[in-house]
Amino acid sequence: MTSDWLQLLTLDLAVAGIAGLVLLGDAVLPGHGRVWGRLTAVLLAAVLGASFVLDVSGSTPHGAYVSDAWVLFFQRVFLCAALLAVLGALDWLEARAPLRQAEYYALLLFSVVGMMILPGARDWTLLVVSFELMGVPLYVLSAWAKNDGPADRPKLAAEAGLKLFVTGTASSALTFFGLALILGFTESTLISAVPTGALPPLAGVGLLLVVAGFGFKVGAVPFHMWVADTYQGAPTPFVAFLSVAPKAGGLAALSVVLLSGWARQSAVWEPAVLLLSVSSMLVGNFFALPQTDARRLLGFSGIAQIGYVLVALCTHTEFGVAMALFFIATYVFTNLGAFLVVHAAAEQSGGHTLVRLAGLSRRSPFLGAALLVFLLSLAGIPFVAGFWAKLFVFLAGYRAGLVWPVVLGVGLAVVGLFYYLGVARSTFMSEGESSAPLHAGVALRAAIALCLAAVVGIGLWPAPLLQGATRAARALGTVPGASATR
Amino acid sequence: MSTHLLSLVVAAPAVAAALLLLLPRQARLATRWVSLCGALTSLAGALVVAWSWDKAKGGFQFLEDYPLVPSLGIHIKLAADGWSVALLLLTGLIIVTGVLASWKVDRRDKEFFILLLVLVSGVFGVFVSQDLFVFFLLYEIAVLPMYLLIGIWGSSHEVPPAGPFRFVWKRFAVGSREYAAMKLTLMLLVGSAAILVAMFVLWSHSGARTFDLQALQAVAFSRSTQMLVFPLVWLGFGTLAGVFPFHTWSPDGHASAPTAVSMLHAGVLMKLGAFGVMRVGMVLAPDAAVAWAPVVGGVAVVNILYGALCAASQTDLKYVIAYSSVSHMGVVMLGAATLNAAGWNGAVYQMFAHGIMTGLFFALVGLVYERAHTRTIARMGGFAHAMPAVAVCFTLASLSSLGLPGTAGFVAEFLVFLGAATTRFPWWTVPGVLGAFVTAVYVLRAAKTIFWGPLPTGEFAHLEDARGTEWGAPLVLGAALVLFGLWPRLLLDFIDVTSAAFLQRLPLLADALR
Amino acid sequence: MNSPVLLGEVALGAPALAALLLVVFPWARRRRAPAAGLTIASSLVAAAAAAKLVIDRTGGAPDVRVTIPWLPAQGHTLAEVGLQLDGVSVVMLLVVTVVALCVQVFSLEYMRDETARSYGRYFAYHALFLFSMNLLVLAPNLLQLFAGWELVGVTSYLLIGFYFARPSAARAAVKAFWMTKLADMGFLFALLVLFASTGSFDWTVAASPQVATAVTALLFIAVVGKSAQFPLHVWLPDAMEGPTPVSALLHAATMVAAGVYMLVRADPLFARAPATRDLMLWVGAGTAAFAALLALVQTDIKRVLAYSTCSQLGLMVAAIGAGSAFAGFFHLGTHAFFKALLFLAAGSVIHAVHSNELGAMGGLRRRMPLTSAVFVVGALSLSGVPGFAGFASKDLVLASVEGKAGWVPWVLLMASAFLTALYMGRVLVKAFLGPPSEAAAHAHEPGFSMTGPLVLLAVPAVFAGLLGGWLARSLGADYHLHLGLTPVVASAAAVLGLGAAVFVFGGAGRRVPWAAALEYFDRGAFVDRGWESLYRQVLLRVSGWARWVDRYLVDGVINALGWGTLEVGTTVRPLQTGRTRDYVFAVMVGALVLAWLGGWR
Amino acid sequence: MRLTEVLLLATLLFSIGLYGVLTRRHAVALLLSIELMANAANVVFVAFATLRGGPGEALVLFALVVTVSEVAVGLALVMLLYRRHGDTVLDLAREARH
Repeated sequence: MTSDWLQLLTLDLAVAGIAGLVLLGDAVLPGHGRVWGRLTAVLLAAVLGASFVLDVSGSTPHGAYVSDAWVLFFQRVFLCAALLAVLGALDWLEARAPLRQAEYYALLLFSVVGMMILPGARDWTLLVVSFELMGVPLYVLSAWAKNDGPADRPKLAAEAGLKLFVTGTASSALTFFGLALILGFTESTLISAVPTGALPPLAGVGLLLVVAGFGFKVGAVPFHMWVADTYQGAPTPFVAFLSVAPKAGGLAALSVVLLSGWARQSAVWEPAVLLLSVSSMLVGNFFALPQTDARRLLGFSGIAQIGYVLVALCTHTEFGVAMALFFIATYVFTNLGAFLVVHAAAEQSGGHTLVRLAGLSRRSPFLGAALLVFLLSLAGIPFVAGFWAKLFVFLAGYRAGLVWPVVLGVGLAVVGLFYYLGVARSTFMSEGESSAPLHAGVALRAAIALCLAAVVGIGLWPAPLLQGATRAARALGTVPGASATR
Repeated sequence: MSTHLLSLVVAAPAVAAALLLLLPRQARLATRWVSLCGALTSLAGALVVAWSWDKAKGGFQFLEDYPLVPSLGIHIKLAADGWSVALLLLTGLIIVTGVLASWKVDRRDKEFFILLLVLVSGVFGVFVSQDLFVFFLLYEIAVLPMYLLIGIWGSSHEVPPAGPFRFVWKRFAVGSREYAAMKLTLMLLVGSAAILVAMFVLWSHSGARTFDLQALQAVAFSRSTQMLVFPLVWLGFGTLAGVFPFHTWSPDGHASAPTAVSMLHAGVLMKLGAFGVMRVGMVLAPDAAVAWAPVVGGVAVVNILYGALCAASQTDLKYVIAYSSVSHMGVVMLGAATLNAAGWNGAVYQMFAHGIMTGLFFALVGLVYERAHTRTIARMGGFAHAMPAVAVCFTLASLSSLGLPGTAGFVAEFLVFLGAATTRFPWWTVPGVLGAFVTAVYVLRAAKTIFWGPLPTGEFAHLEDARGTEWGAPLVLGAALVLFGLWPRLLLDFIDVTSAAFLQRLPLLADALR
Repeated sequence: MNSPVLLGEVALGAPALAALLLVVFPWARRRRAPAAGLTIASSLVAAAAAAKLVIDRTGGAPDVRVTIPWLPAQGHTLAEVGLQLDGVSVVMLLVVTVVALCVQVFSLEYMRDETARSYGRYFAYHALFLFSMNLLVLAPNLLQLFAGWELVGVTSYLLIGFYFARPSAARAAVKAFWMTKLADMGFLFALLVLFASTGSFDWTVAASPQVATAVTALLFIAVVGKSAQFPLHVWLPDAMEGPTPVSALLHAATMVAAGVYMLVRADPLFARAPATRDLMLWVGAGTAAFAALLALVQTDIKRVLAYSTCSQLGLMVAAIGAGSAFAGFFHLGTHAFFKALLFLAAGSVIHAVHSNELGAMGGLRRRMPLTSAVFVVGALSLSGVPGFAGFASKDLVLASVEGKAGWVPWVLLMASAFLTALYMGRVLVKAFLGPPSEAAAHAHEPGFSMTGPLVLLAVPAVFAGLLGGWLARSLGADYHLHLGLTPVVASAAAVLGLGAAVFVFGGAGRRVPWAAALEYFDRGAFVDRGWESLYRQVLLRVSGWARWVDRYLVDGVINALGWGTLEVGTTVRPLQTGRTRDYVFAVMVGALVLAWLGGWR
Repeated sequence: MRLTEVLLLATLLFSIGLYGVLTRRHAVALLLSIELMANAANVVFVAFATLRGGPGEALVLFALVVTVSEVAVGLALVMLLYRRHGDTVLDLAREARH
């Protein structure tokens, strides 16, 4: 089934169009910075809406790009993340960098375009290029706060950008190197063109180097070192986006590569991914424990979360993938929301440390409650989305026979609770320096409220999202691996 | 009969909590009344359940079934068995009186009531959930609000560093409310983690991939599966039931918690743990339950005696009561370990009796603390002059605590001991009964020191008796203690039907332990 | 619903209702008339029902036993509660209700100085007590008997602690409860053993000798506590901290006799356990003599009577140990009347002179002739002077131990009979004869509500002995008057004792020659000291250890786990160096590991 | 046989680049080293394509474009580093750590 590629790429092109419009519009009509943000938000919402209406399914003639439930699932997740990130950044950008607003949105959107192509890419070329398209704008945005904030912030901004950039380019070099090795043993550049039979060692090396490159993007240990530092230096509304969307993108890339075709070679990659998973869980949780800066804490916690979701990927079963999708979708809302709350609080308390968050629930019950919900979701507490997410990935892992990683994960989830509750302790139990009421802008509050609604909604009624995730996983299709029912 | 009766019971407090969210912060009286109405609705529902539950029919009644995650076989399936009836009543009584006892919470009262009601919805849910998964889900809901409830509204006290582990004082403010809240939450969630793993094992070995408790009950799990599941469930739920040595969250937690929270936590939540061990562990893994019974029972008697001994030398009144809970929950676990009808009836009855009794205790301690501003027993004295009603109710609770005939505590303890005496391990009763004696020593000494003695002067000269809503807990719970002590069949008839049903399926149990 | 059951229910229900009403309606409890009225009316009703039951019984009414299931298990009945109306229980019921009624009426005036609140509370306790005692008396099985047993223990605790503002009263109340509760563990174990081996709580159950021995030995432990036998007797003298009418009712006539009553009830079980009976014989006889000896040196009139109660209970226990339950029960009945009489009379005296001390009394016979007269009647009865009720029953007791265990118990009991007469003579001499003391000079006879019960009780204190034959018939026991060694020696002991008392204590400040030694023993209270150190040195110390272990070891391990986890976090933290090159290094190490996994493994 | 040698060459290039990344103090040198690493991959692409007829040839172009864009951003970041710290020594940027 082939179709017109323009139709397949409708949504991607629409987002690219918005980016172009914003960039061009700002050039033509400078000085109307805030308009572009609102326009972006509205148009993104429209695209998101369109994703539910338009039929964009199909594939290109040679199968380099497909569009199906799998792709749509991710595209909606990315669109949601982008929309929320834009809403969350509106007031901040307006206040801090009124002249560079359009730039910000455009860069963000370019990255989103990369992400949106990623899950549908079935050709190595398309995959790596869209992967890089997703990545490069992030380097720039990380250093966005170059002129902004208190004295140490500009320094931190440069540092955030550089750390992300240096580790990122080193990783992409690895990806290319690995890809080069893979393509030496395949017939075509299609990802599904997998050498049959025993994999030549060099191809195996290549595959895992590619995994390493993607692992960087999701922040898996040991490719995670940039995470906390970049989160600390980059502007928080952007970190909200950075901490979720590229991770989802990386996960999409990993899934596409490892499962559509290479599932047959799971014996090669499964131990490696499992290793990444376990080390991420361990490192993420233990490094998060002593953190005193909310952004670093959430950074390490995100690493741990990636560790959990990789367990589900290791199962390379349709069930496991569905659970991973469910996980990453809830994670997007949860972590984005958490960072936006931290941002809202920090904007007025002058810092992101836990001490500065003290008394938040008194100063703004809404923000306090929202943060609590997000933390509980991250910790995996019932009736918020994260509970189901964690449960499902563990269930998938357990069902696939990955008993010890699951037990470890369950145990480490308790360690996680220690620091999540630590944040709750400062926001709810400690008295802060100031008790003045805290006001966040309408857009920011709306973004937080949307996240909150999603997290609570999924928590109360997980079935629809689960259904969607299952459909998406089925669409991706996995080669029924030998170890699916181990 | 309405088929939505159980959902009403479970949801009423949560709905009240949602309504509270909409109320303005200043509407203090409305906050309380909405909370009370939510609690009363549940209690009324529980009474209707008890009234119309057909003892002759037995089994699971008032069945409701809503799919939650159908693809994984997760349903919200609610039904009441005989045990549920007793425990629903308990929860209803405790939450109503708990709300009344919290009438004077003045700091962030709206949040307080919201959390309290959410918590209690979870408790109600656990007792009627017939789906293991939802059981666990609601169990977590019942456990977690405790963190904030203790952390925000709790109280702190000093614990001097000592012992081989004194280095931990560098990191933890041992004794502070934050510490207590964190320890409680973490220990209980470690337990939850064990339960979760056990659940996975059951789910994946059930063949049907279902969480339905009745369906799981019908599955004959292999012995090795059972031997894996049971200890996980025992320790997981047992942590909440205060099983030694995982009980240490309980004294600090209960001592730090505000009154209503202590009432609920010691009164109802610890029962969730024991209920879980019996309902999930013993019913689903009977062979393992038999194999592990010596350990479960042995640890239970350690609980009874050790808890009582620890209580006997506490100087802080709340700690006395808190350790007494550790001791009394040992009675529940001992009853569970007997695996016979007398023991199981006793265990469930003890859940009820101890819930009422300790609820009453904590309500009174809160009342005294509010007036005297101290919980140090030695500093008090002669309070009966000024607060006779409190003294009477405290004495009543003490008597139930030491197992006096005519109070609910006796029926429960006696049944448990009877059950234990007819097992292969009759010696279990020795530490059990000794524990009851030590209880008599410390509760009566506390009652004597606090309430008896010359008319107090100085700072305690102007104490006063219970007033207004404060009467709620003493009257209701005190009356319940006596009523259910004199005529235990009010509840035992329900409990026995279910115990018998569970035991009848497992004739091997009686033989094995006899 | 047949009539005896209804009467039994009335006897049980009337005080229960009174207690319930007084609890539920504070209004009634806080006023004198309603509180006292309700309680006394309920006692009256109960006493009337009891009297009707006894009369019916004399008319040949059969034993009645009704039970209802109380504890279910797997659809069956585990335990029952109900009523047992047979000879022993109805007679005991009558004794209890009549004495209770007398004591309550007496209290109307005796307690008048209390505040209205305390007054009401006092009567509410009394109603509760009567209910509990009747529950015990009418119990159809050991379980219900145990329930009543514990409940009377609680009312005893409440009533001893009635003057709770007095630290000594508070201490005495708690001590009494602890000591009896310690012994009651025996009862509980007995129930458990009995049930575990026979599946029943009935005293008629056919238990094997081993089981019967175990059960009865355990039951006897409880009796030792409740009936204040050596070495658990120490709580009884202290219990005199309670109001005197309470001492009369609970700690002389009825509650402490519950132990003996239980022995009578459970006699079928004891019959299968000769070893336990031997033990009872020795303990009873020993206590009888030992307590009588200590009674000699007491200066507090109530403590004299308290030790006397110990001693008399020892007599009963010894009789039952000797195999004559009837003798024990008979003495229980007569003792209830004359000891209640003695206590109430002592109360009348205390009321008049505002002191318990014998030294403050003296020469009261002129100021309080009626009280003196009834006290003398009681004393003579207690001493076992022929013609009084005490003689008849004591004689039976002494006869029952005749020849048992090489006559030693007999000698001990006879000695105690002599000592009884001696210490009662001492009280008579010190309190009622001789010149009036300062306090006694202003004493005067109390009002009718106090003297009435005294007179009422004096009647059975004299004549109850005549009922022996009737009682034996109605209980189906063997009873015949006999003339032999025992009655002669006993009469002689009584008369000699009284005479010796006049001789020994006739002058002011006279004491028995070995008084110093006894006083030392009493003050040193070796037994008491032993229990106290068991409490302080063992229980509290172990408890202190447990507390420390829990806080610093058990909890310490858990804290240390948390600490360790945090420590891991802190320790690894510097690995995040902040240097970009280290980050790249990590990436490359990771890539190498993966490459190794991928190809070169 | 020539394939092995070319692959060794590529690995050598990559390693040299890596060595540079890990040892060079200055950010500009670091960028150069990264270029080396990326080009090692290109050598492999070409080697496989020409010696074994693999499909990777076209990818070289894409890789080049991507690397160039990356380096462009990287240079901007180095500028930023220089502006904020007055030097291009990468280790100056280690405020965020632990």
